[in-house]
Amino acid sequence: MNFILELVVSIFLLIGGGFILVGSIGLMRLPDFMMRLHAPTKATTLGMGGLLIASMILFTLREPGHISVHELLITIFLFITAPVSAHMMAKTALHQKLKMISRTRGQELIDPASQQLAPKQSLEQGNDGVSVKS
Amino acid sequence: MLAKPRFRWLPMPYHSILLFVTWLLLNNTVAPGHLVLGAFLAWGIPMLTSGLSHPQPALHKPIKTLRYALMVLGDIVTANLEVARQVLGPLDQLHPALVALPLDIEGDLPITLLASTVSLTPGTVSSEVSQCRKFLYIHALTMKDEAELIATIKQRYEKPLMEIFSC
Amino acid sequence: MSLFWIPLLPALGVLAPIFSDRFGRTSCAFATAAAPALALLMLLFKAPAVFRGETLIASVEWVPALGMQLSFRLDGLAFLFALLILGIGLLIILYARYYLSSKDSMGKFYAYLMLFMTAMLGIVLSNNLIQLWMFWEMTSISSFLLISFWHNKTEGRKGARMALTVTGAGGLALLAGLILIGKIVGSYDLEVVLQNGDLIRNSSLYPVALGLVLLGAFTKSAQFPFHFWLPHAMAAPTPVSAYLHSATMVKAGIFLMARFYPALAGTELWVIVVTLTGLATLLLGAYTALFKHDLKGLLAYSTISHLGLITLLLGMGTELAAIAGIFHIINHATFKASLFMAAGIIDHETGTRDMRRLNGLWKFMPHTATLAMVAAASMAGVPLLNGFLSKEMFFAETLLQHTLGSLSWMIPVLATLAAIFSVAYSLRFIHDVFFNGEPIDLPKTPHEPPRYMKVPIEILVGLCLLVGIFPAFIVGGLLHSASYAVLGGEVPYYSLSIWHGFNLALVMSIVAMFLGVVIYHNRRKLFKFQSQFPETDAKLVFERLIQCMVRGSVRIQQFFENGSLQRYLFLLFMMVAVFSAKPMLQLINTAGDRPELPLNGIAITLAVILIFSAVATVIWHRQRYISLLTLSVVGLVVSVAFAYFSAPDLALTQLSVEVVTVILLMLALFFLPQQTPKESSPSRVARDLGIAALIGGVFATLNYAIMTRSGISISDFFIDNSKPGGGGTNAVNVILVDFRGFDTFGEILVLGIAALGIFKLINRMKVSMPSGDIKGRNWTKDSHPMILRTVSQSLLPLALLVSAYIFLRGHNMPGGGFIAGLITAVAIILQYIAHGVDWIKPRLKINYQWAIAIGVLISAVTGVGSWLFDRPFLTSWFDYFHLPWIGEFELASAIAFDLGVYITVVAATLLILANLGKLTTTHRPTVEEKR
Amino acid sequence: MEMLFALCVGVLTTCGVFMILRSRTFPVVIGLTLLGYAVNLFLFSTGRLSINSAAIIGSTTEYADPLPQALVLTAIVIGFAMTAFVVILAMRGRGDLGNDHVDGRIPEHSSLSDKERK
Amino acid sequence: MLSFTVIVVSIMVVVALILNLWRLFAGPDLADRLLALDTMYINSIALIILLGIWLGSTLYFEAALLIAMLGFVSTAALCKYLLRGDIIE
Amino acid sequence: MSHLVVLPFLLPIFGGLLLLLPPIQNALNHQRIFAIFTSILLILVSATLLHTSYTQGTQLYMLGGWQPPFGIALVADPLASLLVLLTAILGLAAILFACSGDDETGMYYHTLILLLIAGVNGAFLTGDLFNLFVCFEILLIASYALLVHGGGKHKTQASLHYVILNLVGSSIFLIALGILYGMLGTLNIADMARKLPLLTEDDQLLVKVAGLLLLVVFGLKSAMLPLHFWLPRTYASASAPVAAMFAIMTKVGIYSIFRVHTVIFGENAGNLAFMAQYWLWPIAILTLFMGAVGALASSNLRLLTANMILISIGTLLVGTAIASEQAAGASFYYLLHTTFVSAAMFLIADLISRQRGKAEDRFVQARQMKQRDLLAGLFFIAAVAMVGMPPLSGFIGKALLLQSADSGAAMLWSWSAILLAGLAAIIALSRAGTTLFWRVSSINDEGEKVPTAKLIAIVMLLSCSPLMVIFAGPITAVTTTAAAVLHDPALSVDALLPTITQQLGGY
Ligand code: NA
Ligand code: NA
Repeated sequence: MNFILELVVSIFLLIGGGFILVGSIGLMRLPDFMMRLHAPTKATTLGMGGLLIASMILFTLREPGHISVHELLITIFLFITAPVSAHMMAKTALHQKLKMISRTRGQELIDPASQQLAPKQSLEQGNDGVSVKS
Repeated sequence: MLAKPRFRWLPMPYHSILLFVTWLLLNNTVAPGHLVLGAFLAWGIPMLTSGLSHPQPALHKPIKTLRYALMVLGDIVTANLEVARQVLGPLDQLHPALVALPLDIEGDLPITLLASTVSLTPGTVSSEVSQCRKFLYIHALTMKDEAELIATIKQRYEKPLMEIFSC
Repeated sequence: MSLFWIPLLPALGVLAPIFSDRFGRTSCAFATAAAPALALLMLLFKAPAVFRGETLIASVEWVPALGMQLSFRLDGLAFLFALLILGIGLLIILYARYYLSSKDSMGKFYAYLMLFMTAMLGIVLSNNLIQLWMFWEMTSISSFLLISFWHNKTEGRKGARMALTVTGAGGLALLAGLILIGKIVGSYDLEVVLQNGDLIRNSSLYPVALGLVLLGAFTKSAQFPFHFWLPHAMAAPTPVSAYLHSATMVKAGIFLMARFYPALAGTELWVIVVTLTGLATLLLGAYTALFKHDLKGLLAYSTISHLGLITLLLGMGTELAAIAGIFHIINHATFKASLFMAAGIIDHETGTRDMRRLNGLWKFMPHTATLAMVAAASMAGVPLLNGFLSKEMFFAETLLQHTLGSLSWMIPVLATLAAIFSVAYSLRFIHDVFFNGEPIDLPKTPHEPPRYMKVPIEILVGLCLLVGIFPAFIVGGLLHSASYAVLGGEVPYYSLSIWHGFNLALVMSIVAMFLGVVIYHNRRKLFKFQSQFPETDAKLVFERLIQCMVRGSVRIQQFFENGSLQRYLFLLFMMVAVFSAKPMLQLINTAGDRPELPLNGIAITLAVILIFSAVATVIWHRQRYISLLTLSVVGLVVSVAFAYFSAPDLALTQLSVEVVTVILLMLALFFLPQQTPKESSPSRVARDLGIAALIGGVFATLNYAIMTRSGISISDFFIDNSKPGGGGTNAVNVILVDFRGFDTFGEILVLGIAALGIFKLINRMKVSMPSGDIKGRNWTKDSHPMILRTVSQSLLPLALLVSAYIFLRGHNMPGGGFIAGLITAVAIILQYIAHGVDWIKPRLKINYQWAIAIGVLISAVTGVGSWLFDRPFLTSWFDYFHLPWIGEFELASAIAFDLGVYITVVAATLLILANLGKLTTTHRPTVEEKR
Repeated sequence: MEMLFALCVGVLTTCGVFMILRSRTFPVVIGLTLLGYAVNLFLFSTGRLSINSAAIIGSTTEYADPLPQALVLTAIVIGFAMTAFVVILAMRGRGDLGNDHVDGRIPEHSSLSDKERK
Repeated sequence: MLSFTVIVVSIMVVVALILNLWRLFAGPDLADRLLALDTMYINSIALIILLGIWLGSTLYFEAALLIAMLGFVSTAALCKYLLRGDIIE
Repeated sequence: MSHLVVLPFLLPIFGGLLLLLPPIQNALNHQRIFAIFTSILLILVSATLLHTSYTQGTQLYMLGGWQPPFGIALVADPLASLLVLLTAILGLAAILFACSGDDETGMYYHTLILLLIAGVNGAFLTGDLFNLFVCFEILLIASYALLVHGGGKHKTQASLHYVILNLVGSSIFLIALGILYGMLGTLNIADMARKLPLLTEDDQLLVKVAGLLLLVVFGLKSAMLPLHFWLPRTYASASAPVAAMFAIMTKVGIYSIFRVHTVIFGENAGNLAFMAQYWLWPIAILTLFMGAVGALASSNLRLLTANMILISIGTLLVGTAIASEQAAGASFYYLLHTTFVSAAMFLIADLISRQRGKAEDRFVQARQMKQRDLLAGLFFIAAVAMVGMPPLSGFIGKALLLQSADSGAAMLWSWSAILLAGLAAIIALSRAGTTLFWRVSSINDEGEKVPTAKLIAIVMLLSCSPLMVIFAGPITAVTTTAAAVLHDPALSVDALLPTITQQLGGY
């Protein structure tokens, strides 16, 4: 029982730690800001989820009769805020017209996006897309 | 469509429930004392803050909401495995793109939820909402086909959200 | 006790002229004269006792800590001086009644005069050294007022300031001297001091004490080289000169020497210093007087000369010389006062005091001329006048002394020389003014002054004659009792008669007369000889000296206080470095005996992050936004460190404060330049790094030394009593709200005041805003991004719930009112960030100012509540209750206290941030238009 | 561990003092904040370092000294109030004096002028 | 086993922190530094949770929760500054 | 149980806070009346406290009911009570003076003054070193806010220096506190005094660092050299009633030096006994010198007054340097005197400025003041008192202090420095007075007449000087007792730590 508990907790911990590390590696490795943004936003957030689940399991099962679910709150909180933070930073990057690597497609959208306008030339394409869908 | 305070003394019922649950989560307990205290706070805090909130479309399908949440959770896990592979793998195989996603969904909360979902799931980060609220600009870490991406998002996330908020 | 009334009456008399001024000049004069007249009468009633050799003393306790009694003493010397002060003072009052013009404020003049009279009486009647000094300095102050009475004249202002500076300086020296004497003797009581002359003279401090006392005396009595202020004090109205420079102010110095004669005189030091000073002054005054064209200037130098003469006499150290000195005090007072008054009449009637223009006045004012000539003759030492008698005694004493050893013969020779000049200038005073041809374009046509203006002169000249002819009868008793007091015992035999036979002294007199006339006759050659020397105006020299001092001061000050904060801070840090490094150099064991915690890689890495971030903050401090980010990392690591080292409360607090601070700094950054220019030179950077590293090194060493030492602490008490005594298991929180709740109360007060102060600062702030960011990009138009808005809104209730949670558990678990307050505040700030001030304002109608007051008041009232139970402020109360179904719960007054903390924190933070935000809202459109 | 802690305090102090000696208000404020961290850590450490001994009665057997923690808490709050004031004062200074030099005027020998001034 | 895992995971987190710090210093843009800081906030939550697991204590939960909340506000404000200059308007 | 001791702290806080709330907050007149009422009440309370502590001995008040050294104790000995009374009187004057207009030029004037008083009183009364820090911060933050009252470039600029310097000072204070707590394990001043001798010689060196750092902190507050630079500009740019109130601020520093360096590092401190003396002597002399230089260099009356404060600080530092009971008593008397007089002088300078047009209080020729005789009279009295000339209070203070120097070196240094600074003061003030009042270019009737409230405030402060002479006996009796209590370990240490069996833990 104790071993299994420890094992489960350890697995979750390792998953969490791994994703956290991946997030930071991405942050370091990826070539432009918009790409770097992906790594921490997703990987780190998930990694945190892993850690928190580990903590939850550990503290709940360690002592009988004691439950520890409050870690859930941090998880929920992170899942609510992380995309918003990412959105704000992406918005900033667009506004500041940060350089994206040259092979990035759709760079012509930077201008309308940073001014919060509709994508002029791609408007027709977009309509096409909708019509295709319907 | 906008939710009006249905009960004067319980201005934000969903919030209240959420707060009540949160209180119990925070305290790791369902002891009677905390039930009372939690109920009190879940009632009192919305009373104080209701003035500070924009009216938002009401949730119409709680069950669907839950199902949506679980689906997103699953996508997050798979998305992350994908991202991990991409981050650790050779970078020159990544083909980032900026995409304008045309929106059918309306309302601040639904759009926000969609944007958040997009940010948390496969290789995309929502970057900007156009002023007319008709387009969501998305940055993709790597994209094969723009139309496919747009279609996936609209199909997988926008549609259920529209159902949830019945708009 | 009636002794008190003698100085007290003139003191009360200060008020008389102020109130009687409006009833006319004569009434004012009479009202003013009443008090001194009464005092004089009372003094005269004491005469028999004094003449019997008694010393009358009256005293009351005043400042025991200073050994200072209010104590008056009347002996012969005091009697003599009091008589002169009051008697001549009354005459001056009468004289001034006619002298002052209707433009002058008579009330003010008389009030100052009375003040001065009080001070003088105080000096001569004091029986306590400190009290004596008190009155001494009062004469400086009141004479300042009198000399500068005509303050619209530059002369008057500068003369008065010079007199004040010189006599004031002397006064300070005197104070030191008197305290020194008091320390030697162990008492400031004059009686005791005078009885312990030998003790003082044998003390090792005697030379210092003597020097300081003499410094006081010499400056006051215008002795060389401090004589220069006196001629410039002549800018005063003539009654003032007549009073101050004949009988009072300048005689105070003489009085001092006479007063301390039994205690200080008789040593070789005394003899040499006093004698030589007197001699120099005597000669210098006499010589210079001859060349003064100003009538009062001549009298001023003559006064200096006569003061030198008296000083010389007191210095010679023989008893008879001292008696001669006292006799000359009387005589000089009478003839000099009358001469000044005569000069005043001449000035008054002719409009000038320049002897080159004043000629042949005999024809215009024969009566005044007669009086002046008699007085001048007395000054010259003409027989049958009082000046002759004391001068004869002076000559006789110069012949008897052996002050200068084998050079003692020089004194009678020089004395005769001085007498020659004294005859010459007296002659000039008579001849040049009243005869010597016709006056040269006088501003007014001279005539005799009003009748009563001459009465004071008549009285004084009468005295000159009477004393000159019947010395023993008129002043015998007075002189004897005064001498008795000065000599502090038996008075040797001396003869007060006109004729002592044909002796060497008489020869000296005759020689002086003769040569005086000769010199005056040949004055033009002498004037010509003198004119080749550049005349140094003491006033100019003095002014230049003062200017020099001021300019030097300005330079010194500007050198040190260049208005540079960096310099001030550097000095502050230098001081810290020196103070803390010096003892550390002596410390033997850096590390103590306490075992250290083992290191681990994670801690090292965190420390590395902290250090790198701190250093990066410094390196990138010119790019302010980046430094803000690195600073945040430092704060984050510090918080983690607090958590790591078992201080969860601190971690929570540090975190929340950190975020609010960063928000605040960002708000500020918007209005400040976003980059710092490079200003420091490399050497400055090196210097600053040096001092910074020194302090850092010392603090680190200190820190290490303390941490590794095992020590004692009162902390166990808090652990033991936290639960039973404070009702909470979180000892930190119990300390905050209970054991040391007073600190916390003060802390929220600080926060509240800071918020009020900041609001005050913001209230009138003019700000300039950048229209674009650091790279010149315009700001986005999307002021409140929709997604942020939507999410923040949902987070608010959640955050409030969390802060309620933190608040409620604080007493037992990490948390508490402060942290809860900051969480609430941050949550609301987020709303401000997301929605903007304009949106929040109508929706959140809280008067933060009131909320701050209420918050602090809640805490205070909770504290005061314990008074109801007869317990001290902030005594806490708690108890456990049981409710069915809910179970046991605790209620504590600390919760109410903490609620006050919570409210204050929320309100203060929001008052600051929300108002800072508002600052731009109104201006913003104009900035946008500019783009 | 103590040595490492002291090293951090020393570095923070050094950085803080150096920044306080700069000529513009913002770096000075940053310096004051850094010095504040150093001081708080210093004050905190006078209760000696210990791990897993938070002063929550009943949570462990050994308790860290709660008193310095309470003192640091007070010091943090006061420091925050003071920092807030000085920050706003710096803004006010820029508004009133036209530059952000701590002396309110840019010394003449400085080759760089306040470019941001409007 | 658990304690060993905790140490390993802690090292992973600390390495992540170092990488973040590198990005914070290297930039190149302000947004990169900001992203690095935001990630450091999250990573320090992880560190504190690990500390709690390591010590078997739940006393550090609030600190983690607070970092999550406050880190978000801080990031939002820092973004707002880059976007608008004025964070409260 | 009597709560008298805590009242001088609480009363102004309640008063100040109620001023922020309706109904008082609504009208300025209500605020004024309430503020005046509060400060009069404060004077009564303080006087009662002084009487109690003088007749019945030191009053100990254990806040929260916790015994010292565990809880915070307020210690109302005669010295603290005397200074509390001084503060109350000064506060009334500052409030009264401002009632005719100065309180309208910015917000919260009366509240801030009252809270400043609370901080000052707290600093005087507390027996706990950390609480002293907190009280310092209260009075400092209130002073920051007051300093900018009225607005204007100069105030902002002076505030920047003042605030930054003091923030650094606060940091140093905390470091010193940390060392003291780390080595002695207590925060109570009396307890520190008791535990210091128990340390080894080596450990005492660390405490010595703390003591010297505290000297820096207190020196910064009291403006001793070379930490005085903030003072002239700060005082000269503050609005008049604020500057007057600030006259007490430097005294808090001096008081703290006396409190800490007499009680903790006093006779019983072994190797550390009076260790600050070594530094205090040169500092005191240099402070006097710079004060004198500053006085001579001053170009306006406010600056001159500020420099006169510097001289008075130097004089008081001489008192601390002599470090004897007698010197302490003398210093306390002088402290009272100089506070009243310099405060009055700041107020007078303001009146003068308002009647001299553009020349304000600068030493240049200008038009004649509308009420020259009145102002000249007030100035004259203040000046005489300030330079320490009889018959006003300065001379007694100075004489007491000179008298207390007991060794030859002490006499030489203290006397020459104090007396020469006095001479410089005479020169400077006589120049100032003659220029301001007598060098008149034109006579016109412009300028406002002195409002009655301002006059009352000044007369109240000025009359303290002659009263201190007339009642010099009883007042010196109090100051002597205050010094005796401070210097008596039985009274200043043992009596404050009642019957505790100390169970001391260790690390
Ligand atoms: Na002539
Ligand atoms: Na704003």
